[in-house]
Amino acid sequence: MKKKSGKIVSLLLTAVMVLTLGAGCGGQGGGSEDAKEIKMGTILPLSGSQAPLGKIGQQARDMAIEEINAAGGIESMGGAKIKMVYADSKGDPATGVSEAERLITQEEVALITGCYQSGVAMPSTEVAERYQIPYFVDVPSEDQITERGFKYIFRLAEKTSWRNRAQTEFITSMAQKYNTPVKTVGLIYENTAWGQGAVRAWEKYLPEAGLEIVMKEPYPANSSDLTPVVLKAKKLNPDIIMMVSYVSDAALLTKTFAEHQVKPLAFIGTSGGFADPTYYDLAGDASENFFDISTWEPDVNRPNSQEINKRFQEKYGYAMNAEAVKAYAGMYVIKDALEKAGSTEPDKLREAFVATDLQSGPAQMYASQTKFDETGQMINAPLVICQYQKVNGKMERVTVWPEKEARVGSQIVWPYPGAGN
Amino acid sequence: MLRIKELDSGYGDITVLKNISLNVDEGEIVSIVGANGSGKTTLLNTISGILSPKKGEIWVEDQRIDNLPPHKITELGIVQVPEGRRIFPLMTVYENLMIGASLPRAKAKAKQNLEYVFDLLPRLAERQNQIGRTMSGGEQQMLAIGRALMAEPRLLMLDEPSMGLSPLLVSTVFEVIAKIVEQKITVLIVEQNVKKALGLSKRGYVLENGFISMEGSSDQLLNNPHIKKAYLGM
Amino acid sequence: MIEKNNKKTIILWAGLAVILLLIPMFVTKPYFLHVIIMCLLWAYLATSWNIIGGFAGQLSLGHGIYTAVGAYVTVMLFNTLGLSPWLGMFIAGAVAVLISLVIGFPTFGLRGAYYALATVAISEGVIVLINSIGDVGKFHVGGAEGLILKTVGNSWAAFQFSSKVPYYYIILILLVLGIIAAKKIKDSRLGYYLVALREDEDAAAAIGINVRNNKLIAGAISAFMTALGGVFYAMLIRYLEPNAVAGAVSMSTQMVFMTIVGGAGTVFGPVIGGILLSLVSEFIRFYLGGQLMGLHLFVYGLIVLIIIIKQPSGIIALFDKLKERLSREQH
Amino acid sequence: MQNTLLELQDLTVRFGGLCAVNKLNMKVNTGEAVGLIGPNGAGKTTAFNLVVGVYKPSEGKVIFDNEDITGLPPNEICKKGIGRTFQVVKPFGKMTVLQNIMAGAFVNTAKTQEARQIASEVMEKMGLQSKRDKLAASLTIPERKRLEMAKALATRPKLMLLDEVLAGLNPTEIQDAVLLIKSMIKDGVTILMIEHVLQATMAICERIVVLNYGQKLAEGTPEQVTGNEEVIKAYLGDDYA
Amino acid sequence: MGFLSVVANGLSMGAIYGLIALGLTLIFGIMRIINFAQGALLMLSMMVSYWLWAATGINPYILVIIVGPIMFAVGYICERCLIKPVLDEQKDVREPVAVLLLTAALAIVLENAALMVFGADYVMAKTSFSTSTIALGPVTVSAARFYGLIIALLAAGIFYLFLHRTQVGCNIRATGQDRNAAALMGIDVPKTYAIAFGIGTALLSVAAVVLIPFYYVHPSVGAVFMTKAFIVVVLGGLGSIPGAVLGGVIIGLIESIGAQYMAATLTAMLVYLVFLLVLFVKPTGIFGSPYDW
Repeated sequence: MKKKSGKIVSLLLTAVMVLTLGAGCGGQGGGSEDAKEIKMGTILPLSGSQAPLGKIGQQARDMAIEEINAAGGIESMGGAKIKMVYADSKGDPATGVSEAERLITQEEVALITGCYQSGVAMPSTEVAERYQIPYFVDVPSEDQITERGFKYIFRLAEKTSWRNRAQTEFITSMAQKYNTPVKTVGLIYENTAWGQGAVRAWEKYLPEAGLEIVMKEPYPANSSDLTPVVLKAKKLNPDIIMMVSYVSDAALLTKTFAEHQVKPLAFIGTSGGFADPTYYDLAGDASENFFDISTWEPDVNRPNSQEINKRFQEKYGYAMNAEAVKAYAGMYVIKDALEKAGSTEPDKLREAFVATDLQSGPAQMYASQTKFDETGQMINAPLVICQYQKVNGKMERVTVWPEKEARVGSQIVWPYPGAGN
Repeated sequence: MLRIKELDSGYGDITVLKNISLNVDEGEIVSIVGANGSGKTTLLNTISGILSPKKGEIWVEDQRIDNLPPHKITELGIVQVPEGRRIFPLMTVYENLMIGASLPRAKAKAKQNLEYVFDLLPRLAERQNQIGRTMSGGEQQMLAIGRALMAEPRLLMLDEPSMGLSPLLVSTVFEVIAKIVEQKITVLIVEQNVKKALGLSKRGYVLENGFISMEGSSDQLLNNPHIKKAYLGM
Repeated sequence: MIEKNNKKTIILWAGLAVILLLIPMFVTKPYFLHVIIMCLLWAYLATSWNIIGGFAGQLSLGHGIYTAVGAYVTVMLFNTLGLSPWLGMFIAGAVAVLISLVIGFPTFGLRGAYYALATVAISEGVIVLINSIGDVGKFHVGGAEGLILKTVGNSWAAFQFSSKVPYYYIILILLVLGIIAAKKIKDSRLGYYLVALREDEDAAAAIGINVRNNKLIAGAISAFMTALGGVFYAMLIRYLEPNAVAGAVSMSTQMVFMTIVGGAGTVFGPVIGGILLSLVSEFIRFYLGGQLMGLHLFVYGLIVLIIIIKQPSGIIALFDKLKERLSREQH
Repeated sequence: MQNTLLELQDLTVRFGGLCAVNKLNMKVNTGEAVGLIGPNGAGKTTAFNLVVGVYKPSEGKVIFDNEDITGLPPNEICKKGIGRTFQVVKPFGKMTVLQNIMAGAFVNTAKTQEARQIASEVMEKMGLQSKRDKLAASLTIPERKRLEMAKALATRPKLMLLDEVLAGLNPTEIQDAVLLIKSMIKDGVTILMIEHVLQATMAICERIVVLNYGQKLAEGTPEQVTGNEEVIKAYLGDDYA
Repeated sequence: MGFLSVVANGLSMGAIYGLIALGLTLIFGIMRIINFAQGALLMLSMMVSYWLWAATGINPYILVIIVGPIMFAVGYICERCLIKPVLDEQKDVREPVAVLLLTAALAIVLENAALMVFGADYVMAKTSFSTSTIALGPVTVSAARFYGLIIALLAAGIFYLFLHRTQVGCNIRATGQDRNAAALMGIDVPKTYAIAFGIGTALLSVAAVVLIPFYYVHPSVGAVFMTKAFIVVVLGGLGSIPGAVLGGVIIGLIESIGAQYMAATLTAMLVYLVFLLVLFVKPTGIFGSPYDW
């Protein structure tokens, strides 16, 4: 019995060794320059608590790639097809770095995209910069990502602080329009990089607009109960409650606010969890009249938007979210750059990104114009405010602000019903 | 009733018992005497199935029991009162007794046995609801014996019932054991207190360093010069 | 006979040394070198944990604290004061020692499970703390946003290289030093004391061993070594994310897994465990990573599960058995 | 020159309501061998544990070598020069015999080489050379007992507390062990031993102290003690009368 | 009055923490194993409960009748096939660290298996009472949490009675107090271990049905409650049932009340601080006795 188990273990170990070596050899042979295929890499959290977000990003890319390939691939490169290699970061920076190294040196990808979390983007973009391989950052919004003087990093997403700036603008304009003076704001945020970044921006923009922050409440991202936070908000009673949350805590907060009947002038979310397709499933009717900021909405008044979202919904069974749209539109920006570069040569590709000025095609669903500044940051990344409203008895995210991109015929509910009672 | 043939046993890599053969007949009372660490407890634990033998056979009537798990052996009516009493410290006296009666065979007779035990050991009846560990050493020993009796033993094995008890209590314990023997329960008693044990039994074995060094009638053993010198200090 | 064996061992070791030194010549792909570097780093971290966890038998499940201390202190000193990491790492090590004593005093009286769970709680607390601190005086900590190492390009003084090769040799040296330290400790009075108190605290005290002090010393050495591992991690990854540097899943439990799978309390067990498990994990992520969500971690867990069930005292026990069989055959 | 090495003054310890050792007074002189006997549960091992600091006495003092060592932790007391063995032997199972003894020898030296030297000497004296590289967990009971003594001896104690080291040995082994203990005495180690094997105790000890219910019942030469009626009643049983 | 609501909420959450910790403390008390898979098994219970609820629409509290036995079987099989072999092999080891690591590895396997099978989405059972509150005089509590409080106390009570009044319960306790003596009394110790592990796991199903109406389910949800359950059992004393409940309530109250005066993240720190303080003063926890270790 003992002997047998020993053998099994040694067999197992041998197998692992052999296969690892095999992986090495296979890798060396596999880096052939097939003109018919352009290999790209994507780093996403495909396991761990952020896996759902990684999944939708993967699906959006897959859909775009299928379309591009079906439409003849990259014409300037003889109809070369895009092949995407997905790597799992587990949401862990060190793994992200390791995967970036692998994608670049082992898979020999022409370009990397990804990677949802800013925490993973920060170190993994550094790897790409070191190897001088273009890194197309579609979702992460941490300000610093494009503020480090890197040459090969291009970001499609807005900067975090831009969102908080837009939220402040929204509050001021509403206060004026509906003549509801706003004096105080409460901030509730999950205590990760994202929340802390948002708070820094709020602390800059809100006082500038004459608003006083009366509550600043961080909570652990994996909280089992947020009732204490809600009760505290009830006690301090700010005019506006602004939140940064992932989906689980967003839902938990929403429901708990409803339970304890907390009624400020407005609840404003900061995308992320509030924009997650499952948020409404979890929070139910309690989410009604909550505001959220976003870069894209299914009903947003932009070209191609509705059609693509419909295709996505048919394919995967649920609607896109802003992250999916960025991932999807990003693929078309990349396609555009590849067409112009006519090569996977990193420097040519980089030049193509620098020269990008895309004003047509499916990328329109995200922005009417895609153009990067000298830091690689997308200029004028679009931002909209939407509100959860019941339309024909069904809860929907209705884009309400700015007016030119708002859903046709929509109406803002301001202030929150019952506020001030 | 119990036959052991050429048994080797121990734990881990150590063989404590070497080539043990002995037998206990129905209704008999047999002592195994020996010093601390001579392997007495190992022997009882091997019979009870807590240790599995390295060699040899153990038979109860015509069933071979080495390699049966402990609870199967208890089911056959081979019940041990372990060394150091080992009652369940956080349970009441009553609960301790009822654990003894948890076997299907014993459960049916639990009520009857409980009466018998309380009759035999009235102290336990008085203290039914006391928590085990708050009782004195002597009471705990009584409880351990009572608990074993609840399991309907055919062969009762006692491991050092005198351990840690004052001389007076030792006598009381042995009186109780004598009463149990009257109930036609076969008893195998393992003791350091050679005098007391051999005084009660008819027959005995001497265990020394893992071997059975002597066997015979109790009187023979008590008068053996070697025993006198080594165990009785004479 | 003995001499012949000695010769054989020397040749074996020399051969191994040559192979290790030459690895960067053959492994030219940075990704593979990176994987090898991570393997050695894990082997080193497991070796460090083993001092307290294996030798002294104190199941610390919070050693991520020390990697974090090493990494953070060094990076903070470098970023703010420009202090070379080569000096900073000793300050970081000293801080880790201090913290290990602060944690050690209240916890080393705890036995078994209580100690293990206490270390879990402490490390969770420390993670929350790091996540919440933005700045300490003029030092930037970065809170949950993490701390970026200022990059200065290729510089020995700054412990930053554009090639992977220097990292390889540095971690190799660190690992060899770690193994030597472990071996020295094992053969010294401290080593004997630790194993003795692991086996039986009362008996250890009876032969004059100060149980608490020896545990504290072992804890301090382990913390110091672990902190150096943290420094290396910081220099290699160049970005510190609290949950990654200090976290239970990514740091603390990994060290324990590797040590136990390799063989706790031995000198080479943790090395074997560290290299093997990081290879296994890298390899299955390589093959299974982009596919079905969770598949590769599922397989990883399964492999660890099987090894523990089949070989609870560690893989190194297999080598011992092999050696025994060989020597038996020779006689 | 009757030099008092160890003195217990009114030593008392209570666990809960139970008084395990009650106002115990006794002396051990340098170079002497004293036996401590009494029925199981009389408090002998508890008394040992009070001396070496495992328990803190509720009252009373322990004086060793003219120094009050009451309440010191066990390791400090060991360093003062008191070695002890455990009734239930406690070898370090995953260490070899040599390593076990070395762990004891390290009290007096920090050098591995020296510790090995001391351990080898002790090992030879205790007749354990042949087991040198065996794991302690694989030893037989008598071997473990000897290892237990060797470990304590390696700390170079002035006073050795032996807790039933003869129990479980056969007569031949007892004889060997008695010789061993006697040679320890000759080497200048003072002995205080708990023992059940009376013959052997008498052969070794000049003086015997009898405990019962935590109190001293009698004290004297072996002959005096075995002749004491109270002792006979409490310990040996009326059968001996 | 706001403060009373805060206390009520703390009590409810605390009782639920205690409920999650019950199985942990049972398994430790009987087998001396810290079960690191407890969180993953809770996740599994929640998954099963959720899918049953989604499929049938039956009140989740009633579903415990089905989920309980399922989880019992899962626990029983885990013990028999995974833990027992290692426990047997490590019989002579004083602290079987390998078993602990085994449960940790099991947690990884379960979590990722769930990810593969159920996917990574967050789900929650939206019952009629999911967002309603109950007003008891001036105190408002979330209905789901309040029911949770009642069910948790009820479960702890029933569990206590089960251990003290039934034969199986007594056998389990006897095995925990002295497994050799228990074997000598005819108790099948390996089977009792498996049963204890099974019950420890089945208790999680009660926690699961209590949680799913107001807390989301996803493969990593175990981690949220795991560390808390650890703290609760150590605080209350490993192996003690009243300890688990009391420990849970203490943690719940600290979290709830603490958050009114400081940031929620700092409250988390406060919990760890109180935990260490208690251990420093009483190293075996509030109700832990030396007999339990």
